[in-house]
Amino acid sequence: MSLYGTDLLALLPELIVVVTACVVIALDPITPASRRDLLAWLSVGALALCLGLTGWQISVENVRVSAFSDLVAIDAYARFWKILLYSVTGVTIVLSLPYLKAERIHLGEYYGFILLALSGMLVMVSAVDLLTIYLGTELMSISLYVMTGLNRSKPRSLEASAKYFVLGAFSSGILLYGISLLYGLAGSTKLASIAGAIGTRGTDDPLVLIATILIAVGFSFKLAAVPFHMWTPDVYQGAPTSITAFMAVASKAASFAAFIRVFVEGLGGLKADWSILFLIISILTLVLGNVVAIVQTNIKRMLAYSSIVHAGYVLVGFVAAGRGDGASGGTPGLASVMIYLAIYSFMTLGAFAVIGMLRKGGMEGEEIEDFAGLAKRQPLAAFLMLVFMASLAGIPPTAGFIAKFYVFMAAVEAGLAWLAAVALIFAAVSAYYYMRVVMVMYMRDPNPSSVAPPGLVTSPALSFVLACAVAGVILFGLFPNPLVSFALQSVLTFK
Amino acid sequence: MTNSFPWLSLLLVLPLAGAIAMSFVPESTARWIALAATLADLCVALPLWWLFDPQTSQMQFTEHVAWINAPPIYYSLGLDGISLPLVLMTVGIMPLCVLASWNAITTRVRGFMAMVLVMETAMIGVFAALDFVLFYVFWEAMLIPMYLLIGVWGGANRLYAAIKFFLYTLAGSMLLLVAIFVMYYYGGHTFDILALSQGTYPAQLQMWLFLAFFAAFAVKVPMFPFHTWLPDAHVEAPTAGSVILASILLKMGTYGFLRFSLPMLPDASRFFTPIMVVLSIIAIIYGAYMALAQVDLKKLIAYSSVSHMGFVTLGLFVLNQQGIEGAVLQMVNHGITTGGLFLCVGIIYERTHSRLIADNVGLAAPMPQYATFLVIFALSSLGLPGTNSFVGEFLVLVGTFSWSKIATAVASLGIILAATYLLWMVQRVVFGVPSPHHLPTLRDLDQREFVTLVPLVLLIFWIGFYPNPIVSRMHESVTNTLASMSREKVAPTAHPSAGGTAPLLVDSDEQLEIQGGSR
Amino acid sequence: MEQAFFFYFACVIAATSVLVVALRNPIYSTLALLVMFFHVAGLYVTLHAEFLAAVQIIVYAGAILVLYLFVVMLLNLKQDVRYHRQWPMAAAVGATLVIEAIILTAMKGSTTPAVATDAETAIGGAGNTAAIGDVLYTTYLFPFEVASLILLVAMIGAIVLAKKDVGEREA
Amino acid sequence: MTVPLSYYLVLSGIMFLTGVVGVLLRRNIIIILLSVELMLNATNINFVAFSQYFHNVAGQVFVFFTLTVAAAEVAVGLAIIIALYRTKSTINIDEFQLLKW
Amino acid sequence: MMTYTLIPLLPFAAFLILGIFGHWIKDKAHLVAVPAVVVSWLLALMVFFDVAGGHQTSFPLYSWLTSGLLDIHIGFSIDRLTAVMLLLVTTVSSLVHIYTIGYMHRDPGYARFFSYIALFTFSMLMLVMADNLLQLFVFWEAVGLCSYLLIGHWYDRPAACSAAMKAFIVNRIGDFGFMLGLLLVWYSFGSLDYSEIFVRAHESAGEVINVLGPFGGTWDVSLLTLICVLLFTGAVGKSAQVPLHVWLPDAMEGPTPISALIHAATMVTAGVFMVARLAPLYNLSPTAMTLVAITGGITMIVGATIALTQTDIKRVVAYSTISQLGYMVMACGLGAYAAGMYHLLTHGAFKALLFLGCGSVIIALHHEQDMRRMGGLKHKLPITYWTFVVGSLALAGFPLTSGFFSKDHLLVSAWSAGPLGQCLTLLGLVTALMTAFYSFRLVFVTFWGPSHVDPHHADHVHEPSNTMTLPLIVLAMLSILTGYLGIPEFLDPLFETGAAEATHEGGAAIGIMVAATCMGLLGIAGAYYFYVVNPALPDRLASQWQSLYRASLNKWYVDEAYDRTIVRPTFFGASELWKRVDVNVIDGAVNGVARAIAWGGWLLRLTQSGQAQHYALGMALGAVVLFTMYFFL
Repeated sequence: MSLYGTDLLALLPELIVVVTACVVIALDPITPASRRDLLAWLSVGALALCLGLTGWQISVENVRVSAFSDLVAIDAYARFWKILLYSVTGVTIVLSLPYLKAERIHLGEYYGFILLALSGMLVMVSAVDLLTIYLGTELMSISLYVMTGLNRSKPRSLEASAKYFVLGAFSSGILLYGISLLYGLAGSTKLASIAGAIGTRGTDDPLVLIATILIAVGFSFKLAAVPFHMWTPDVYQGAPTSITAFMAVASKAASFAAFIRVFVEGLGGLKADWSILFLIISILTLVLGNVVAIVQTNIKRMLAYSSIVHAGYVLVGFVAAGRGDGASGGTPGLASVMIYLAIYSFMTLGAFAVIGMLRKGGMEGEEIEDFAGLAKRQPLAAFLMLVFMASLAGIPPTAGFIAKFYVFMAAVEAGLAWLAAVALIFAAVSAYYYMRVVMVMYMRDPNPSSVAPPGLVTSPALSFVLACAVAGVILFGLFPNPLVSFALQSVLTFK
Repeated sequence: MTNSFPWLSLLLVLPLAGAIAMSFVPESTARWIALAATLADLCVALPLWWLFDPQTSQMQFTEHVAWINAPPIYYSLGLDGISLPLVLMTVGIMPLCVLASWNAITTRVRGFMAMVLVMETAMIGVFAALDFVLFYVFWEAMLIPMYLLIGVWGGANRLYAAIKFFLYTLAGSMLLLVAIFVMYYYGGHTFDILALSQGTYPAQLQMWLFLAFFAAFAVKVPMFPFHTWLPDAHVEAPTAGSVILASILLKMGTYGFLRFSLPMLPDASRFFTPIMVVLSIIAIIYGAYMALAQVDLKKLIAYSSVSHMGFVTLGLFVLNQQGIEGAVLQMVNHGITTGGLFLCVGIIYERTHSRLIADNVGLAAPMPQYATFLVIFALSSLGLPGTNSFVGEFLVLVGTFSWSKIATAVASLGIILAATYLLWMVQRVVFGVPSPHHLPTLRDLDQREFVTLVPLVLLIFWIGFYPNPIVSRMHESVTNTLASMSREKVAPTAHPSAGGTAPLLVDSDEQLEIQGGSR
Repeated sequence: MEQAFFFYFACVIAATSVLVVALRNPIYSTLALLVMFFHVAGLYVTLHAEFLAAVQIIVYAGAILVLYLFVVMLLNLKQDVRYHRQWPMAAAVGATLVIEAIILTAMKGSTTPAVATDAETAIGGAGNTAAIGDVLYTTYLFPFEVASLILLVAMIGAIVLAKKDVGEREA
Repeated sequence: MTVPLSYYLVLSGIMFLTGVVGVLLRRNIIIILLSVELMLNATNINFVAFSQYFHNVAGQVFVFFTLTVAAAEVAVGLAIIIALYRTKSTINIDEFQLLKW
Repeated sequence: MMTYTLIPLLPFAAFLILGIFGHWIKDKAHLVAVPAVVVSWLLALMVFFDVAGGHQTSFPLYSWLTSGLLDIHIGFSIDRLTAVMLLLVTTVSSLVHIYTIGYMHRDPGYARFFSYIALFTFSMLMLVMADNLLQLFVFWEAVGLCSYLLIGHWYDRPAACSAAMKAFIVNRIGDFGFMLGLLLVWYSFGSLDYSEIFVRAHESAGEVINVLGPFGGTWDVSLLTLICVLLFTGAVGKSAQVPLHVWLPDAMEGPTPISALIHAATMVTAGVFMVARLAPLYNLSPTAMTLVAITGGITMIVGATIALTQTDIKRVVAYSTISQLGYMVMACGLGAYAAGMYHLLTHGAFKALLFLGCGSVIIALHHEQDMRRMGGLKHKLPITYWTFVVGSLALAGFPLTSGFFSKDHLLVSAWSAGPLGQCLTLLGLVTALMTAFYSFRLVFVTFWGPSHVDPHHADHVHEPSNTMTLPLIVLAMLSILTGYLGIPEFLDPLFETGAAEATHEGGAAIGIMVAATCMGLLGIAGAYYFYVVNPALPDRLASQWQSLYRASLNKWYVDEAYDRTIVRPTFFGASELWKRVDVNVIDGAVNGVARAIAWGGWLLRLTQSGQAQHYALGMALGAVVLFTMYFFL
């Protein structure tokens, strides 16, 4: 075994990402500003390559490959998330390009950071050791802190960065403390060992409980679950829109991936405990997220609350996985979580893309009121937004409905029909604020006093990607079979 | 019976294709495209009337294609004697909606027509779906188009009305979704409506499911305490929107009760019958009484819809053949009659730009044809014998009578009230002297408007004088529904976690006896 | 003897931590932290983690803390006028946590960690530098690389954030 | 070993809580970061103590990585602080309230 | 069969043609309508002789509605009762059609008017030919609709519109009972066909229903009584019996021809017809019969007392109609169906005559209807005058007129129906006195004495065109002739089970005949004294008996009472309930939920203070809560 040759081969896509990141960073100083697009395309190309590689891995032999002394495991579960992450990162880069130019923060490092954050996420989704999970999380977070503050000329961007950083450090401290206790419990940070230790020691140990709660708190912060969500609106609002999209989508997906891995693979023995814990958190999340989202006037902030709410729905699926004692043993719940996040990613990305495209007198149009009359000015953009909003609200035949469908189906199977009912009632509440955007776009006339709005900030590639996103949102709504079977197949990892 | 030709898919696809075509055509041809699409749909649907075999209770024109593998969901369509009239009514009303919007809609015509066409697809889908999830998808797919129809092309207070409509109906149907899932797990892991109708569910569970169904369907109908979205939505919607809303959308609630609540949850249905009947009667009387107080034409008709739909729910929940057939017929009737009334209001609104009764007086002199139509629709609405509504109401009352005489008596009072508010409306709008201020704008119907109204009038009298063809197509299906309601009571161990037995169940009360077989 | 050391280090660590939080002058806080770092290093030594003790002093005290001091000086920060207004709440939360931790421990019995050791990382006797070095480049090669990426991000990030002319580069 | 493991846990618990309270209490971002360092050090003590207890080097390795991460965080954090200070001439975090509600 | 079908179908065809093409036909409308109705009349005549020859038939046309056990056809049943009704309807209708040509000349709604009366004729024919209750009900309502449309013919007159609506709604109230009765019939007998009902009714004669059952009480009522009473409610509405008589006088706002056709001769008699049609049913329920008889009796006297003082020429006749309908209903209630029908037919003739005569006067005076502004017209309108006198004599029961025979027959039959019948007969005699009085009051005030006609028109007053006088003459002849046709004898076989068919037991019969004749003559003499000999007397008496006079003039304040107790509270309650309950409570609750959620949003959003440390505190608090939760698990 010459220096982990097989391990490296298993991690080839990740390596490509990292290498591309380094190349981009290295090339940045010697690339003239006018040619900086090339860096973006280079990154997109690398991502496409990774996507292809991972897809190939899946098609050839979708089995678990443990690498680097069992610190990471490339399995079907990880590959699902990787596919998702590669795609959303690619989309993010495409939608960033015109946006960054318009905001005059088109830096080559930007792509480097995105790729490095992505590599952190990739580590997270395939890590089976708390150490690697922690490091992946930190890699992702630190990149995001920086990217949040990238638009330094705007005080909001920096303020968001500072808040994100302070609270992020705080939460990772909490997470780490929990990890240290788990280590003290099992003598190892490997999830498998922890599961074993919990199996032998029972669940009554105070250390176990404290550790579980601390880890839950640390992850809940990343997932933006109430009451650990409060950074989300501020950061989402302050960060450059493309980064907000990236955070709302990729970081959430990766965090959920790691989160599920930790709680199912590592703390699976504590199902009964943590399912109640997350049950409460999910209800809180749904209630607070929806209710507060109603009164938002800034669309990014509104989408931040929306992302909180969607985390709540995903948690419902997760709780269902924890509660599912039937023959299926929680797999429907986990599969539903994966389906949900995949769909959520594309609809949210789409919504942010439209926001990023919208300018108001050269500035970003962020207030919901800025959308007034969009249907008249930019019918296509308005229609796209309509589709994304409908999907976020979970109205068939969009994919958002399919997402909710599986989550609540899993909840009902797990005997949580009442939870599904509560959650769905709040889904009706959520329709209010999504539909308000539609209302403003379609039913209000543009404010006559405002500056004549310039055209949309877009590019052919972005148009293409958006078209794909809309098509995806509708097609997955109509024909969810591929996604569903992919998720079901991936979740078999936990059987 | 399977039919090789995919009639129903064609019905669904045609309007949708029209809607998609809207994005490629100029604004000016949008109307023609929409008209062509709806008329083509009508042409496709009409043969079904004759192809339909009234001798069987089986679903006809069925299509069954796998849609989602896990859980098994099928693209499953079919019609029986209950859904056939509703589908035909839908495709019949839609061209009229397009025609009614011909001049009324001047902005974003393409969008408008596209929304109308999408609505058509969704509504046909609701009536034709044989898979619960498919049904739900169609059911919900209507929300956004309707929301836009009200919100974009509606009246002054349209934003409020649109969002109210949207949220109200959405909140109700969310609970339905949960119920669908529960049905899935208890009903043998299937979403097939026919299979679920044969399933057995623990009594306690049935109660909960019934309530969840009720939340969705009662809002849509709308039944008594959930009706307040209707006046707002009706008043603010454009004419075509009001017509679609009143004629077709409201029927989906009652259709839901009939297709799902009754056959799937027979015990709960029987248990809740008294409550449902009382609510229906309240709706009949209350809606009519409220209509009496209205000064806005559309609001008046909206409240009258509440009242008329009360008859439909009343007929459904007396659980006998006459009641249910009357209810189905009354659904169709209400679609025709109230659709006509809304079209009339739309026509006058185009002229005077007011829906207030006080602004539209004395139309008989300047607009005799219009007045004639309005009076005919009003008479139909008040259930004059010889018009369609009488037949429906009569059947419902016949059905109700064997359930409770007092209920029938009280419900009949609604007919008196209906005469009062409608004739009072006619007296104010049609009779009297028009205000000279409006006189120049009050020209009589043009050909397009005439063509819009005539089919409805013909239907009114056809059903009024010869209802048997339409009613006889329902017999088998209704009998079948009732038969499935009387199937074996449930084994309490249908599901591991279903501990509840049936203490809440009423014993087979004399009044609840199912008619049709043994009297 | 070990216990005496422990109590000494523990007391100083606890006291200096409180001082870090309590002192209003940032420089004093930083210096208190410095003292704490040294004592933590001492504690490590008693735990036979000499390598870490060294790293603690070199990295934490030598690099990180100096960086802090540098920034404090650079920004010429004055004494904090007051604590955050939410201090009563914060205190209450802290107190609750303490009480809960105590009750939890007392109620559910003391902790006896399982002795389950991974073969790869087991070390005989004391944690010595060689052993750590060995596992770092074999077993923990992957995290090591990830850590390097973290440092890379931090480096570039710090530059991007702190350099002055970011906006102008485009022009 | 004569010092019971639980002593270390208590010590680290105290440190950790002090750090938490510090985060909640102090307005100066730098001090908040120092408090976070307290929390991290508490963690490290845990790790090292457990590592010693298990005779297992994994804990020490973890501490090593924690230190690395802490250094990286500090670098980024201080950069943010400097950038903040440039725009607002203060680093009291409660004075940054552009983003709220 | 074709013949039978054609009788109603011809007017219907006329209606369709006029309804659809009326816009183009306009002034030629009578060319369509009149032939249709006249042919219809001829056919009816054929049928009459056919039936008189002993032919009876009953056949279904088509199956209207089936549902479960419910099976209803549209079908015809032709027997003697039907035959005479057919004859009455087509005859009067034909004459009125002809009369209308002149009366509605130059009216903008000429074609519309014809189409409506054609529709009415059709509906009325279908009603009388019905072989089942539902068909009866359908056309029962249809004639009501025609009445509504025709009363409101002059839709620009608010009074006409209100009257139309009132007529319809009051009728609806009656029909409410009819409908329930009909449902009860179906529920109890399983069929709505007359023949079936009669058979089943005998079988279920003893059944009782606990009316108060649903409310926990006990009040057993015979099933048949309940059915009969409910069905009779419909008749009360349609035949303008107390207390639902209020619509008929107001209906006089419509054009006079339809007052003659609908509100005197045909439609209002539908109630009487219905009771007669269902005689086998009513015969089984003495209680219901008593109720019917008493209702008729009360109506009879109430109508007459009001008619005494009215000043509107048509209203006098209208109240007289109510009163005469009371006679018929009373007769039916006493089991004297043939007598009732007899009076129905004669009344149809002379009352149509009176109305048409009124119409002539009104047309001549340019739509003046107030008697006090008439007078002295007998020379200017000789034909009208003489025909009117004939009609009035018949109404007053003057010997040898048709009214004399029918009223006498009716009273004699009533007398023989037991104690109740005898009481009512006495009442009938009093009414006969008043009838004679007011009918000749009308004659004298209108045609005799000095002229009070508006001087503008006084010179132009002249006899109307031939199309109007011809029907008057024909009807005048009929008013006399119908008395000699032997109608009771013709109808008797139909009601062979009639409890108290007149047996003309010697003395009583002659006594009543004498008494009735005396009453009639006394009334005429009184009217002559009051309005010709001593014209100041009525005013003096009026001021002397002011309260009585006022009450009569104001129709016993029934309208006012309804207005105060029912109409106004209903409308007021509706708007109050709408504002208070629907808008405030129900919608308020809906909006309240929405507002509460939004308010909660505003409140909760305050936690998002923008201060990072508040957020950190939130996290810490969350952790505390989670820890605490674990204590309790």
